[in-house]
Amino acid sequence: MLLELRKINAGYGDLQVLWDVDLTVDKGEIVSLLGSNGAGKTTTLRVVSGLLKPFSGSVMFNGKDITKLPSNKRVEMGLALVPEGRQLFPEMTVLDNLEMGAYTKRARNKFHDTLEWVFTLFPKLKERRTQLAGTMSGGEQQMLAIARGLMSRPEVLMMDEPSMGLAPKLVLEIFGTIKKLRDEGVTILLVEQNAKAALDVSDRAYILETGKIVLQGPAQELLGMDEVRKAYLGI
Amino acid sequence: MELNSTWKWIVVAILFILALIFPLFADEFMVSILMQAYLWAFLAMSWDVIGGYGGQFSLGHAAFIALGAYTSTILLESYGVSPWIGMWAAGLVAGAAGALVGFASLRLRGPFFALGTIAFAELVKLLLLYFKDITGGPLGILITKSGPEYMLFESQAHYYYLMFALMVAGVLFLKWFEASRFGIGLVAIREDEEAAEGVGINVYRTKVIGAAISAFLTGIGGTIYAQWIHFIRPDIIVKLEYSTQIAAIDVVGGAGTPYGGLIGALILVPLSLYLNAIFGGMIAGLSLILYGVVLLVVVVMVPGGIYGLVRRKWLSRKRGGK
Amino acid sequence: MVEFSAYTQLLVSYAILGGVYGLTALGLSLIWGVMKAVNWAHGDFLMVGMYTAFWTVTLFGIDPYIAAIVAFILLGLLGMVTHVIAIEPVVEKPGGHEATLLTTLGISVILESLALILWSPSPRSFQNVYKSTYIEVFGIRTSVAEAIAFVVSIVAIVAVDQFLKRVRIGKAIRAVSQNPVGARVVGIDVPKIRLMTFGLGVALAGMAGVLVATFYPNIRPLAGYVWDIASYVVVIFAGLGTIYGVIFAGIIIGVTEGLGTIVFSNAFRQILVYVVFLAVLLLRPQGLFGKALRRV
Amino acid sequence: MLEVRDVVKRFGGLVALNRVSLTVKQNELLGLIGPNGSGKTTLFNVITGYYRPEEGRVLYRGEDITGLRPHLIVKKGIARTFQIPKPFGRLTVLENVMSAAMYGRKAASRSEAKEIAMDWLEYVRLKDKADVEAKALNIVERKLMELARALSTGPDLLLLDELVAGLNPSEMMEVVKLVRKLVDERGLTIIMVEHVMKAVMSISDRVFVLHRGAKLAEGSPQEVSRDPKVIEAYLGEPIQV
Repeated sequence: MLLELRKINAGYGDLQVLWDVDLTVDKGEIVSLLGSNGAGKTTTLRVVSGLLKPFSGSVMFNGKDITKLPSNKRVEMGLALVPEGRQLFPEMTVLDNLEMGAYTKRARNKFHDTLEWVFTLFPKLKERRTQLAGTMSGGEQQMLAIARGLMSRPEVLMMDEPSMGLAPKLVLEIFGTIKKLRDEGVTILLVEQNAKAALDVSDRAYILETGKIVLQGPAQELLGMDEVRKAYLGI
Repeated sequence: MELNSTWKWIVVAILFILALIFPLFADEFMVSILMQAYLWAFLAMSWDVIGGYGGQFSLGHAAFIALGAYTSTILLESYGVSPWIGMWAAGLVAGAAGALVGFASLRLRGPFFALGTIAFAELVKLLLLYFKDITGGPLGILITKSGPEYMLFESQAHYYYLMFALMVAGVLFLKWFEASRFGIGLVAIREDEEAAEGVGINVYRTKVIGAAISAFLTGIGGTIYAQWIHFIRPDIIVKLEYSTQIAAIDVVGGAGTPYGGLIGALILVPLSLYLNAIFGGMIAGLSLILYGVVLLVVVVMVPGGIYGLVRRKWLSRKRGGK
Repeated sequence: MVEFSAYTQLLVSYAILGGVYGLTALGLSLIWGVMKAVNWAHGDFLMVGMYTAFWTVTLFGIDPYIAAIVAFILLGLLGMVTHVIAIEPVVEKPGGHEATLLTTLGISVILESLALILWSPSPRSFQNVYKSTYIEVFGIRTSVAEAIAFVVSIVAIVAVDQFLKRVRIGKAIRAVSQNPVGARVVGIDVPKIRLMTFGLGVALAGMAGVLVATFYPNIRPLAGYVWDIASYVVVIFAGLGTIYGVIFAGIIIGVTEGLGTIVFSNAFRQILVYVVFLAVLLLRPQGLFGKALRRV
Repeated sequence: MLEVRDVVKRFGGLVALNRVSLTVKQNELLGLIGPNGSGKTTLFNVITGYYRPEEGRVLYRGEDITGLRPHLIVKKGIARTFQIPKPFGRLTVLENVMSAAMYGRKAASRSEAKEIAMDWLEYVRLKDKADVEAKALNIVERKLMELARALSTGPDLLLLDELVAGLNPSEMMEVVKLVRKLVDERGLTIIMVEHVMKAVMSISDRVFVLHRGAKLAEGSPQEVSRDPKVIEAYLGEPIQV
C-alpha cells in the first residue's frame, strides 16, 4: 500500500471534522474522495499533507509512519498536494512558481526534465512562463497549480477540487489532464465535488458524509448507486 | 460564592488600610518606592486603555506625559494657574494629541499606530526643544511655587497619598470603563475587527477615541509627575525608556485588565529602583535590562501577563475543586 | 551663486545619508514582508554594528570595510539567536504580530542596557583614512567614507533584490512572503526560511552600522535609536515589504531633511521628517511604492 | 426589500460573481445554495459592505447601499452571521450580544441593551452561558451566540452564512425551526446560505441557486430540487475524454 490512513480523527479546536477515517491508495491508482460541502474532504487532504495535525490516528506512506513529519519532509518523500484555492505565489512568474514546485532535493536535480514534461502536458504554461501567476485567469491558475504539484516529482499527487469555479470547458480540460497523468503512471488522490466527472476517471472512490466514510468501492459501481446521490443532495 | 466575595472584600479592605498606614511605619525610601510604583501603575493603566483594551500598542506614551507635564507647568509658572485645574488642561492637550496620532495611524490594522506614536514622541521632543521661548528649550522649566494649593508638598508622604489616590482612581476608572458601552466596543474591535463592524461599531472612530482617552489620562499623569519632580526637561521626560516601561509594566502585569498596571508596577518598579540603588553609579542600565528580560519572558511564556496567569490558575483550581 | 552651490552640496550630502537610510530600512522591510513582524531592535543591531567597527578597527587595526564583513556575519548570527528566542515562539500564535513588537522591544532594551554597561554612554569614534579623504565631483565635495557608504548601500540593496529574484533560497523567501501555505505545500521549510530572513535582515543592519560608523562621529549605546526612527520612516514611506522602494524613500527622506535645513534651520529638519511621516501614515499608509492594502 | 443588480466581483484573475441579480421580498426566507466556490459568501460580503463590487448595485428599500461601510449597513437594518463564527473571545457571551444592541440599529443604553441581549439569548437558549467568556463556547454555542448577536442589532433583514454546518441532525432541526420562527413570528426577512440541503429545503420559501458565480436556478424548494440543471451542478456532469 502506497498511502494509508488509519483511524484518523481530526478537526479544528473543539470542532471535530473527521471521525475514524480509513483510506488507502495503491500505486498507480486514481482514488476519489467525494462528498458534499463540509463533509471533511479538504480536512483529510490537510492531514495527509501535514498542514493539519490529527487528534489521533496515523498516516502511513510507503510503509513509514509520517503522522508527525512536517509538510516539507512529506513533499521530500514524494507526497504532493495541489491545494484548494491554488495557493500560488501571485507576484512570481509562472516559471518561478514551477521552480518553487521543484524546491525539494528530490526534485531539484531533475528540474529541467520535469519542466519539459510539464510543458508538454500544459503547452499554454510554456507560452506564459514569464507572466505573473496572479494575473492569469482561473483556469490557467489551476493548470499552474497542478503543474507546480507535478514539479516535485510526486509518487502520490493529491488534488483538492481542481474543477472548483471553472467553466465547463475548462473542467473538461482538467479532467483530461488527470487522465493523461494516470496514463503516465502518477498515483492520484482526488477530492472533488463533481462526482460524476471524478468517478469517470477514477479506479476507486470513497464517499464522506459529515466526517465519516459511508461508502467505498470501485468507481463504476458507485456511479449507479442511490446513496451517492443522497450523500450530495441530502434528500 | 457569597462567602467567597465577602472574603475578597475583606482582603481588599485590609490591603487598602495597610497601604494607607504604610507611610507611618516605613522609611522614606520605601515610601518613595511605593509612591513611584503607584504613579507608574496609573500611567500603565492609562496606556492600557488603547494598548490593552484596544489592542493597539503605543510606544510613544512619553510624549503624552510630556505634553501633560508641560501644559500644566507652563500654566502654573507663566499664568499662575494651579495644577489642580491645570491637570485637566494637560489631559485635554494630551488627549487632542492622542486623537491626532490615532487619526493618522489607526486607519489600518498593523504596526502603524506603534510607528506613529514613536515618531510622534520624537516630534514632541524636537518641538519642545525648538520652541525655547515657551518651553525653556533644553533647560526646561523649574517649578518655583510651593504649597498644597499648587499641588506641591513638603513630605514624600503627601505625594504618597496623592499617587495612591491617583492609582485607586485609575483602577476604578478601568473597572467602570471595561463594562461601559465604549469599553465593550473597543474590546470587540480588539477581538475581531470584522465582527465589530458587523454589529455596527465604527471601528476607526472608536480606536481614535480610545487613543484620545488613553492620552488624556496619561497627560494628567504627566502633570502629577511634574509636580513631584518639580522640574521638567525634554531629555528627562520624553525618554524612549518611559514609553517602553509603561508598555512593559502593563503587559507584564496583564494588559486589558484593571489590575494589570498595578501588578506590573508593584513588581517592576521596586525591583528596578532597588537595582538602581544598589548598582546605581556603577552599572547604569541594569534596571533596564530587567524590564527587557521580564517583558521578553512574559510575552513568550506567559501570554496574558501575571494577572492572567494567576487568574487562570485560580479558575482551574476552582473548577478542579468542584 | 556661492549660496546655490552650498545648497547643492548640502542636498547631496543629505541624499547620500538618505541612501544609507535605505540600507538600514532594507532589513526591516524584509523581515516585515516575510513574517509580518516589526523588529524594534533593528536600530540596536545597527548600533552593535557600529561598535563592531569601532572595536575591530581600534583593537586589530583592520580596514573598516573588512569590519563590515565581520559585522555582517556576527550580526547575522546574533539575528538568528534573536529569532529563536523572540520571534519564532510567538510568530504563528494568534496575535503573534503584535507580540513580536513587544518581544523585540525587550531585545532592544536588553541590547541598549548591555551596551551601556559594557561600553559606557560616552560617544566614541575612530579615525580612518576614508573619513579624512575627500573627493570632488562636479564641484561637490564629499568624504570618501560617505561616498563609499552610499555606493555600498545601493549595491547592497540591488544585490538583495537580485538575490530574492534569482537565487533559489531568495525565491523561497519571496514565496513564503507571498503565500506561506503555498510555500509549505511545495516543500519549503517555512520556519527555516523565517530564521534565515531574520538573520539576513539583522546582518544588513550590522553592515549598515559599520558603514555609518566610518563617517558618523557618534558611536554610543543609544545611537541606534536615531537610525531606528529614520529606518521606520523610510520603511513606511516606501511601503512595508518593498525592496527598491527603500532606496528612493531613503533618498527622499534625506533630501527632505536637507530642504528642512535650508528652508528652516538645522533643528527643524527632523521635525519636518516626522511631520511628513505622520502625513504619509494618514494619507497613504501603504507607502509610496507599496500596493494598496485590501480591507477584509 | 433587497435588490442586488448585476453585481460583478473579481479577485485577481478570478471572477467570483458574474452579473448576479437577486431580489428578496419583505418577510421572506430565501435559501441561497450552490456548490463550493460558487460565490455565496462573496455575495454576502458584497451585500453587507465587506466587499465593494466592481460593477452593479445593491439596493435596500430602494436606497443605494453599494459599498457603504459594514457598520453603516448594520444601522440600515441588515445584520449577518459569519461562516466561521467570530466571537469577541475575551468578552462574555452577554457582552458580545450587548455590544450589538448598543452599537446596532438603535443605540441602546446599557440597561436596555442588557434586556435585549438577555431576550435573544433566551430565544437561542444560551441564557445560562451569559456570563461565560465567549472563547470558552463550543462550536454550536458560538453559532447560536452569533445568531443572538446579529439579532440584537435590531435587523429587518438577516443574512445567515452556514448557520447549521457542523451541527448534529437533531441540533440542526432545532436551529432551523428557530430560524423559521424568526420569519413567521418576528416578521424578519432572512437570506440563508446553507450546505445542508435538508435544512434549506425544509424551511425556505424560495431557493436561489448560484453556480460558478452566476444564477443557475430560482424557485420553490420543490421546483429547484427537481431541476436537472441543479442536480447536475451538484453531482457534476459526466466527462467523456
